[in-house]
Amino acid sequence: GRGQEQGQSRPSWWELGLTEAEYREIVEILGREPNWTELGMFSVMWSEHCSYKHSRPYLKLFPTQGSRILIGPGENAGVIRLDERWAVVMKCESHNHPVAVEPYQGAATGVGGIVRDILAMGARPVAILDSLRFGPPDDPRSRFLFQGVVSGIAGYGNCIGVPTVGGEVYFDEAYASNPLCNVMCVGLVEIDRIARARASEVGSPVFLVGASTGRDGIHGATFASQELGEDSEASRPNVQVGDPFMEKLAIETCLELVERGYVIGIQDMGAAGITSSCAETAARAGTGIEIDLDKVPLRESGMTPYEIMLSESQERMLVIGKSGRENEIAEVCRRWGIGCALIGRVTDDGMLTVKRGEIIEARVPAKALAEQVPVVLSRESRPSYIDEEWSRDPVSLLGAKPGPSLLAELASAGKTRSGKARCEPEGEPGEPEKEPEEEKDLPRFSRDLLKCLSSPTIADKAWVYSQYDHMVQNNTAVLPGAGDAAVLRVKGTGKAIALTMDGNGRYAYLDPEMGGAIAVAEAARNVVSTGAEPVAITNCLNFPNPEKGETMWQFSRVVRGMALACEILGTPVTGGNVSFYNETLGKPVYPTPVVGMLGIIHDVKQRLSSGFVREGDIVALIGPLDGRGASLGGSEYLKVKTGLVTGKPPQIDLDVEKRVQRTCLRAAQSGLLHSAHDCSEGGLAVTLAE
Amino acid sequence: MRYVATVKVMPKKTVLDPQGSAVKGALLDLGYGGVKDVRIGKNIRVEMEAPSKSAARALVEEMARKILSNPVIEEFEFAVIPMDSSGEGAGGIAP
Amino acid sequence: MRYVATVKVMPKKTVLDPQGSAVKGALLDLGYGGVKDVRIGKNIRVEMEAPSKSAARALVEEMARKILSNPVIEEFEFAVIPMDSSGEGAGGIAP
Amino acid sequence: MKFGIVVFPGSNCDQDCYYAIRDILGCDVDYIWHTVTDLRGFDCIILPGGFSYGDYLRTGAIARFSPVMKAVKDFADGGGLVLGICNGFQILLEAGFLPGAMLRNKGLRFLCKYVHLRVENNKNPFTCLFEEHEVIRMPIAHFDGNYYADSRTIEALEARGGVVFRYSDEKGGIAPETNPNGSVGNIAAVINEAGNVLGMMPHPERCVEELLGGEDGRRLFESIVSWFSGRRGVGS
Repeated sequence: GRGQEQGQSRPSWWELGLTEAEYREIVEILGREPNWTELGMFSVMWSEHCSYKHSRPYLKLFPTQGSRILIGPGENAGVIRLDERWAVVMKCESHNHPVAVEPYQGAATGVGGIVRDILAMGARPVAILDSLRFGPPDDPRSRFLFQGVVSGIAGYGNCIGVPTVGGEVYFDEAYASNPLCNVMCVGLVEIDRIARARASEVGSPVFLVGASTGRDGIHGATFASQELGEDSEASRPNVQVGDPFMEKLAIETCLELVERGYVIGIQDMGAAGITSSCAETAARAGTGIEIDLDKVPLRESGMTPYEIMLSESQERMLVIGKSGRENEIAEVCRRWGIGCALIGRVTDDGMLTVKRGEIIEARVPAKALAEQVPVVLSRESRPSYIDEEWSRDPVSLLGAKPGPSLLAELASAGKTRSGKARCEPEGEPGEPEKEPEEEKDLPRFSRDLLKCLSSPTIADKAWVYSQYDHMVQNNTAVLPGAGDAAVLRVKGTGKAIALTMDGNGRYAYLDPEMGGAIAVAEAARNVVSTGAEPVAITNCLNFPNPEKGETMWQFSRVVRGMALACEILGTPVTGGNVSFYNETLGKPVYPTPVVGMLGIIHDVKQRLSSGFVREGDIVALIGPLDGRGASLGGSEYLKVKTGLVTGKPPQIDLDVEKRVQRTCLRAAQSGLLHSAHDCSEGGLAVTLAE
Repeated sequence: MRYVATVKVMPKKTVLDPQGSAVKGALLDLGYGGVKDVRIGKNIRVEMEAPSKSAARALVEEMARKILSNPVIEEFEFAVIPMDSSGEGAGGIAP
Repeated sequence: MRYVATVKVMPKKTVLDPQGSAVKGALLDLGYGGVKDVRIGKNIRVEMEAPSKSAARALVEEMARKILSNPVIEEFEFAVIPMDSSGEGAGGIAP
Repeated sequence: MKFGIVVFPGSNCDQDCYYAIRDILGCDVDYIWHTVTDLRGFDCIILPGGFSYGDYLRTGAIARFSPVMKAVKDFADGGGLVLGICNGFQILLEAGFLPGAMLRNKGLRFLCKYVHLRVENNKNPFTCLFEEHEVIRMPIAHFDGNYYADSRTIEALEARGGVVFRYSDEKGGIAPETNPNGSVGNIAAVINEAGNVLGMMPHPERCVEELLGGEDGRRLFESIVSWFSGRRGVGS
């Protein structure tokens, strides 16, 4: 380890990102000083990334109960009942920091990690969605990150045969030096086959299944818990490289092990690798685990216990097998050609004991590592920018008094040109984005509409999703681009599930509580627009440095807004992820809540897409038409026209929102609708044009 | 003057090379028991005009660092030789 | 004896090389006007045990012909050198 | 009639083919693990799409050496029907069942979308229920679908009617704009001289139900069944 050998000037715990108070807590738990390996294990398990020590008190606000909720937050993924036989498993994860360093591998390993969380519940992964945020595409660095992330998700997702069916891409200067890459995975499992990540039976064999262990991503967890500084390039831990082929073998192997009933529990080796998987499975069951590092297959020579316990090598699963089934487990792994090593046993002493042969390298209470991080009581301070932004009036900034002429023009705009500008980074073989000559003489608002339609955030995303295999597994009933949410039929049930990922950093920046509520409402509107009933959400909360009062002020209000919307719209939270420290050189991203929502369509034949189907059909707009709470604050239109993100965002009335969604859902379920499309960025004009 | 540069881009030793290990497995399965390690990278042949060999070397180094390799996970080495009239260039396979 | 083989697999001259032309375009866009042609292939480093250098060469040739290259669209050349005790092998970047 | 679907490590569309044949067509079908060497009892072998061995080195470069491929060679030489879809087609090319090779798509990006295909040859077991020059719709999903062979091989292939599908527009027009990946002559599917081994890049198993966007793929599997029952009836 580093601290011990060099005569460190700073105390070892500081170097590993722990505070003095946390170090004293560790000494108290152990009744002695921790050795270097033990300290490393605590530093990773008590990092913000793994322990949620800043966000944990706030996340209690989320509603997590519901008639369909089989498993809520706390396990590897949430589980929601579809019908009497099948359940849907879902979760989302953020991989923002790795993507900023190496976009392709950062995104690819993000997909690999979230897929293994679904696998850990015994479910077959059936869909991937991604929510991406970059700086404007005309900035070369942002374009490099954008192309790298999309090809990384495609390269990994396509290879493992899980369709990438939906998501969103946003462009804003706020994300230029801090891209966001949130990935969601959804799986299906028969209810009686659900696996739990618990080391529940003492004496059970503990296997490491999958790739061998190297020095990849050591301190990946703590790296994610630190602000990216000037020298983030130099302080880069070994970048993690994904092996989708190994992941595919891991998927088929684990599903067969569950199918054959050889397994008590499975856990992905995500952040903090062996340490987190052993500690969490033991802590959940109140048992202990003893492992022998000599049994861990290593890819590099001379690795220290510290490095083996903290390695974040990809495509590895911890499998708690049934006693007596050791040979069968090894045989299944051999047939699929994947590594399988018996590294230890479940014990009843509640301790995570790490040995090398007979030498004890570390001995730490599992619950202390997994659950007893001292929670941080954050201070909150209201940012000064709020009042400044709210004082500005977007309409006057736009210098235009909307009147009848506006509505007339907007209505006619739909006929002049569909504005199929493509969201393609320059240098791609697509049309150049110049404003054609004949647009000069168009009426003003028509020109504005065309500007909105060609803004990268709104423009057609075929360039992105045509790189994803979104059809494999033969379930995709509404293809990307055709509906407001992806719709997958569930074979043998006559039902379908609707999936979406939605977030809006600008609203959450300008009014955190309203932004949080709108993120949930927006996702629910997209789900309802496909004829599905919203049932549950998972989420990624992307925020700047939690040690700053403004961040936690924003965080507490976003969570409160989301919790209220989940309550009213009946979509409980089944788990998710918090990513802090999204801030480079002091420049923070917008507080960005991203909501992944599941909806259920009881009869797949009633699914809706978003395009007009037949001439002569009636076009209706449902919702509050009296303009109450409406505002152009933080709108894409305002940004496209003035480059500003300011003003008080629209104030949502959740009860009205619920009635609007119920109306649309009932109309769809009674076969009155051919299609439905939600008004979002660019408002009614863009919605009609699309 | 016309030059031929050969840039060899390989994955860094500390970084996992999934492709290399898959090919190693295949070679072992095919009976080549002696194979101990396989690593796969790119071999890039660049034909270019440059005022001098040193100018060509400087340009190739810059291209390799900026575009042809990803310094985060790859390392490179290169050679530059003048291209004789027949268009032949050692180092690169028949042009 | 331990040997290090470096197998260079390049697309045949007559075959379109989509990657090569794309990289050429990118280099020109970035101002490297002197670039005339770019071709991209694989650089495969194989570490192997073999009784002799000639035995190693024969094995590498067979591997290259049978699996490491596709004769329809690719051609290859290779070099084999003994791996000295330090594990260093010329031709491959630091092992 | 019995179908066999070969499963290589890394195959993804094996389950989709199984579903299309058993659940939609109602035919007898079984998986074949890539180490199996006895194909007795099967009438049509399918090499499915996916990323066998992660597509490392070259697509299909490692899978072609799986033990099952020797058995597939003998099966094909004996007149058995072999259908290679996407990665399966790439494996057939690497193994020399069919002429040519696949290069990376001209746009250097993975492509997943529906395309139009024109039926160039309907005198074989795989397309006998299609009309000559009929235009159909099927999805593609690949990174290396840019078919290549030297001009001599292409001339021979075209002369013997070895091209079964070409990428076209909805009216059957063949032009560079209707070619998604740059393959020579817009070629999307190729059959061997004996007419019993077909390699195709589009995925018929992904369009066997209107629910998923199209049914033209179903007719390809139905062609195989009808050809097989016709042949057995005639005893040829």
